[in-house]
Amino acid sequence: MQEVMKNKAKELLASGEVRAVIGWKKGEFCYDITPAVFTNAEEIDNGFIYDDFCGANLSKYLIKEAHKDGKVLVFLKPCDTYSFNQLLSEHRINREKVYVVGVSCDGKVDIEKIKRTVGDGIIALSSDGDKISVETLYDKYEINRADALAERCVNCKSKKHVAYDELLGDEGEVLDSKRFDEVEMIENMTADERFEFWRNELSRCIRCNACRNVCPACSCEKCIFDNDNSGYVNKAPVTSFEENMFHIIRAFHVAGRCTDCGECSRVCPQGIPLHLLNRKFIKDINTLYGDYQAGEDPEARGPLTSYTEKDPEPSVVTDKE
Amino acid sequence: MQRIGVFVCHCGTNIAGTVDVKAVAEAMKYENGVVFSTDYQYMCSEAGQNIIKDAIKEHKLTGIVVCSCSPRMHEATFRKAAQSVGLNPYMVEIANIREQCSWIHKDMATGTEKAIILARTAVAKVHLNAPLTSGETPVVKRALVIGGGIAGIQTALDIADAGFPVDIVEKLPTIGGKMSQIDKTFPTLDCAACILTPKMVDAAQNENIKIYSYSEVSGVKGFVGNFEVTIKRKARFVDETKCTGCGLCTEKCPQKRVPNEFNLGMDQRRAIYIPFAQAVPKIATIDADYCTMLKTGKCGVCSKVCTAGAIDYTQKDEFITEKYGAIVVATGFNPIKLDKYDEYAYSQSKDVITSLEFERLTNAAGPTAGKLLRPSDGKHPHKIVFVQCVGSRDTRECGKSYCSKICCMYTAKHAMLTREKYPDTEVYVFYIDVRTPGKNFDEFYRRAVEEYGVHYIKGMVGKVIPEGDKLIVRASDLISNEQLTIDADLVVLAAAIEPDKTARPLATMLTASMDTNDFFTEAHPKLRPVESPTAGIFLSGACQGPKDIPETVAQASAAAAKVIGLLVKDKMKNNACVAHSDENMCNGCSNCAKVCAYNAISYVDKEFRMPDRTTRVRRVAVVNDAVCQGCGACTVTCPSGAMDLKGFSNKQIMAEVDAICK
Amino acid sequence: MQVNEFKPKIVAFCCNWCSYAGADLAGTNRLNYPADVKIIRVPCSCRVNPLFVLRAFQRGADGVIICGCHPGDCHYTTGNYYARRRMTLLFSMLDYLGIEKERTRVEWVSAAEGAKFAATMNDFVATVTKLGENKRLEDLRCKK
Amino acid sequence: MVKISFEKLNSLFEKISEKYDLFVPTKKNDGQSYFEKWEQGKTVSDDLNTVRSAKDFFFPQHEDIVSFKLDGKNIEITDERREVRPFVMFGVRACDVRSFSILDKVFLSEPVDTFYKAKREKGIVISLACQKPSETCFCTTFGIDPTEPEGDIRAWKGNDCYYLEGVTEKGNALLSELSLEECDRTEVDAQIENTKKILDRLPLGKLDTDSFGGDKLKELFDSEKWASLSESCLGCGTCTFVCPTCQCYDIKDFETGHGVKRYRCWDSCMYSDFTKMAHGNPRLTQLERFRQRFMHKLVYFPANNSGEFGCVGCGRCLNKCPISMNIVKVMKTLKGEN
Repeated sequence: MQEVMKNKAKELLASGEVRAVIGWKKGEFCYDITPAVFTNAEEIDNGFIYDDFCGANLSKYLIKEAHKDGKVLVFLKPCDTYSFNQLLSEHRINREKVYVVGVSCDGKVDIEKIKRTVGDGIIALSSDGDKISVETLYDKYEINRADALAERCVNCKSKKHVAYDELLGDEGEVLDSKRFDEVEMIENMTADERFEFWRNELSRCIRCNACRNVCPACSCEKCIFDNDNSGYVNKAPVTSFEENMFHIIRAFHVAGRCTDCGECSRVCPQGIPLHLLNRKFIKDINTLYGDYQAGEDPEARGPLTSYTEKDPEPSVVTDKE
Repeated sequence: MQRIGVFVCHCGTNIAGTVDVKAVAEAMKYENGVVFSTDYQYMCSEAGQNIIKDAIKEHKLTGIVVCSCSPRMHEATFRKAAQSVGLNPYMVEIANIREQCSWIHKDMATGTEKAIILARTAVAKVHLNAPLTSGETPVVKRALVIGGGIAGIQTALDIADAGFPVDIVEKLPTIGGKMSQIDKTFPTLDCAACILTPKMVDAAQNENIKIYSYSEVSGVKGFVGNFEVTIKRKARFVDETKCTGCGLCTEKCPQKRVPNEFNLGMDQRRAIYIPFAQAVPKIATIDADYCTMLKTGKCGVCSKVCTAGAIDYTQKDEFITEKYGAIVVATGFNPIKLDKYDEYAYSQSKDVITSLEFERLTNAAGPTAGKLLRPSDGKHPHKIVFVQCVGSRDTRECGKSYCSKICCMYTAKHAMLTREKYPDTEVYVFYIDVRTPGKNFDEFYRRAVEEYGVHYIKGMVGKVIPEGDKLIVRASDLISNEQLTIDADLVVLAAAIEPDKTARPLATMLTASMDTNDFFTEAHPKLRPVESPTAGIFLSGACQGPKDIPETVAQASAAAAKVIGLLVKDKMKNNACVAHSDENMCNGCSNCAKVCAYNAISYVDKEFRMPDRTTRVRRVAVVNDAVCQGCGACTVTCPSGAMDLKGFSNKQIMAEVDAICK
Repeated sequence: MQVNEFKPKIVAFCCNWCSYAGADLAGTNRLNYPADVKIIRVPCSCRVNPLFVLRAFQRGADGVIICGCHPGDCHYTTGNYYARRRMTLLFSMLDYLGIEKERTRVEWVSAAEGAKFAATMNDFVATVTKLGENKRLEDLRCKK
Repeated sequence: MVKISFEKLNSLFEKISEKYDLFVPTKKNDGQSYFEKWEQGKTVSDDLNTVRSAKDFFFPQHEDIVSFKLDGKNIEITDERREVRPFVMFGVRACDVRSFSILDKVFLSEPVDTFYKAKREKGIVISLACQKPSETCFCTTFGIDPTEPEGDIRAWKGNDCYYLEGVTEKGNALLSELSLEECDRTEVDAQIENTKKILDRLPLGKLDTDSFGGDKLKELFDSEKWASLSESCLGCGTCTFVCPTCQCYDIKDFETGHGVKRYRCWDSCMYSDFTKMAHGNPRLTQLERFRQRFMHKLVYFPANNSGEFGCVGCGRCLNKCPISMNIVKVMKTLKGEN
């Protein structure tokens, strides 16, 4: 796959069809992959990679790149294409400036999960079908690939690309995922338990803004949390409440627009399951206003910019037992 | 930093009875920014207003808070007072310490404590107030009426009478609409043509009215007071300026087998035609689908017989653009298609007809010259069954869930007229209910039953089966609870009415909202029934909902009154508390436009200087002050906070929240 | 009689056309409801940003109620439909985070429903009083 | 050298807690370790390091400085400085211990940061030698010996006991209070030798720092490579917030509704409002802000501190950067290795 992608990238660069290629670049180790913009064949030969650790969603980089002259090639995994469509629907990307190459994905691996099993000191890693062999400074391990998959990939919602100019690899299907199970579990707790659960999670927040900055839906020209005039600017986690405020507002701002790409939880240095906030909104929207998947159709009208006269009243929440 | 004055009103004892007004005025002296605070018996009185005016001048106040009755009562009064001494009226805030404080609390301590909080909340807000000015836009003093039925004609006549030029765009070759096809009108039974055609002539002769017949609206730009409309004048292959309407061509045209839509296809006309004798404008039109000359280039009879030389086979569609201050939609209705109603055998038997077809059969200018004859064999029917609610109040997919409103009455009319003209004919009417809410309506219906012996049967017809030259009608009588079978000669279906098919694309062009049935929505169902939520768009007639003629005419005149009210203004004063988008923060995501009920938001591509000194073109929202009504829906949908509402800004509301929770 | 009876802080957002007028009517008819309720006038319920609700709780409000025209009667035709969706989702999220859902409410009050306005406020204040102080969403820095 | 058996560790901690607040690295339910106040039942995590660095003890992310209150037309000003109870941090790794001396150079040189100083004086650091360094460790690049860490007291974890050795006066004083069993260094020496072998195998253990330092300002600042290095930077603050040596802060006012609380909080050079002043922001692009972070650690800091780099090689940024961009990649790229 990686070779096919490299050839495609080089071919389009050589023909002048695209000016640059947004892809993934290999790092110091076997897992620390960085999104990168490649502009020539040499860069691609030396650094381009597509493997188990290319989890980063590249769609958001298009906001910046598609403003430059010329066309840019971007490789998008199925879930990334939803973000891409959502950005299109919000006019954040100029479609004509982008050449989307869809690449198939069989789930990405979470290095944290591997480290939790094998400990520190990973120096080599290879994936072979269902197994991953890991060599550390101290020992050798073999683990099931399934056990190392990122949470969002375990609960993958779709292996189908909803946007592309060209597809490499096989097209998949929209999956029947169990992504709302955990939300339901929290819903079934008592209010006190829920409060405790979230306080425990959110109090770890260090307000690094990684969740916001990686989020394709959080693409505001000026975020209200950075805007001294907004009344909501706050630079540090001050009291635990301030944090709740940040995360509730952020979740609300992306409600109906979040495609559930899971980047927020992936990048959180403190391991806060932020996707559970977004998924709550998605679940509620599906239940109250009918199934809606952001990014599925760039022409669709989002659930918070539409209504029906027969929408349920807020009392479905406030008066429920 | 604002210099704020606070004025606490006693309102006699209305406020002072349960609020210690002196204590409120004293407490306000210590609020940040307050440089003057006082109380007075009646702030709204001339003396009270003078206290305010003097204080503004003396203390150079930049904002004032009046603690008094509801702003719904005297906000305007105090704004005017402030303005008279040069303070922007939007620098005035009211703390409602009467309706929302003194009148609901009995205890002085409670009332005073709350009044202080309400006052400081208003002070907190006024700190963030900014002077606002209402923008003004000039109004183009010309109106457009889309649709030339009775609604459009009436609206146009009323507007023209007030002295404003008005254009009517009618998609058919003549104005007149549905009413021109109707024989008599209920409940007075006067002849429709006798009351409609003079109005058509009036419209044609009125120097303020210009009729674009055989034309359609193809594009709308602009906003209230300043619409720019493109009108497509379809080629009729006859020079309107030359044709005298003599009708010779329509007699000589060799193509005789064209279904006559005016008579609902029950007879034929020529390829060149004038829809009916009283058509306005009385100008011939060539039907390009049937004209041999246009299709094959061989014929040219009409051109030869036309002494005026009006025939022009080379005519092309023409587009003209005109500016208007207001647009009235009067696109009317149509009966629904009945091809999905197999149970009534409409498609199988020629003798199952719609009520509108029945109108033509009884009209002297109709295909039977007014004699009621069966379409199949031209025989006189002796047993007629009328079926009500065909497609109306029908929640199935092929039907309409609403009541079409007019069918009960016209069916009563048909039944009555039939019995009067042909007393030997038995008439049955099947109904769910008979709805007669209108002046003299119920009396009319009762006459049909009592004086004319029409058989009204509560119940629905289950099936109509053509058998020989009879139509076997199977129905149930819900009152006697028995099954009926009637061997009718003619079955008349009261088909539901629906908005004209052109309404939906037109609504899109006008950005006027519609309901799920494609009826135009009014700005307020009770209080603004003839206006669309989109400013400058008005609704006339059945395009807004099913209506009979008197109602249509009433609404048409009401719409005209609204249009006149708009056109008499040289300039329109816009709402000052409008939304405003900060282009530096705007993402151009379009969410604000999606929730705007008034289509006040558009987008422009604008070049911005980026931090790295390059430039970038970004799409940003622009609010049209003339159209924005200031509801604030957009401000909440905007994630970046770029969209804010003047007079009710995010910061102002937050300051109020903070002051209350302090 | 208890000396330090808990007095909740209640913020009520009322739309200018229906609910604010309804509140005025309650006043005109001298219908009593607790002074704990303070009204903020907004043009339409759709002007109420969920952020304002959070702001109120941050600053120590114990309950927040949003009042608007009845669905279908919005002065701006569709505003309250959007407000309804926004607030439903916000309240559901607060509930999910373990915040007492009884502290939030949306109520449709027309200009003619002075009695309903007063009754609603009486009921809401009683509910919030029973819950006691809002501790889960307040910002300690804002405490006096 | 003294030792304390694992069984007796609890009672030792109890004893320390009588006079001091004791902080130990503890595993939380997210599977990561954090310094937490010790209380009965809390155990010392075996993780190599905590997610957040130990700088939090002296330089917390958020700290109230002063508050203003309006009373009528008067303003009341209150110093919000809190009395600090003496505290002990157990299990600080060599890298983090070194970070304290780097922070000292910033906060204890004139003008002295009294908030920092108060805490620094009250804190006793018990460091813990590393035995199983990670592939992301490169402290040895900066001359740090993780087998024999600095600190007031240094500790090694043996098979059945901790070995402790006083380093500073403060440390020796505490040790003498605790009256622990004397012992020899046999196990410790063996452990050090073993760990050193592992250190030799670390992939990043010997990064070349010759191309960096105060004298390399011009060529590094103007390097064309910053553009591609910073290209995918998200501009979040993760690297700076997990970094033990990042010391930039911002001073902010919070309006409480009835007054103002002035506090300081960590800032990040990655943020668009970093060092924003009345005229605007001197570093307008992410490239400039990104460059600032690495120039600071590799050029400006050594320029002002006799060649000492502003990085201790703890590897936190390598683990936590959302896009896996980090100081190692920057150093290698600037040198032309990547």
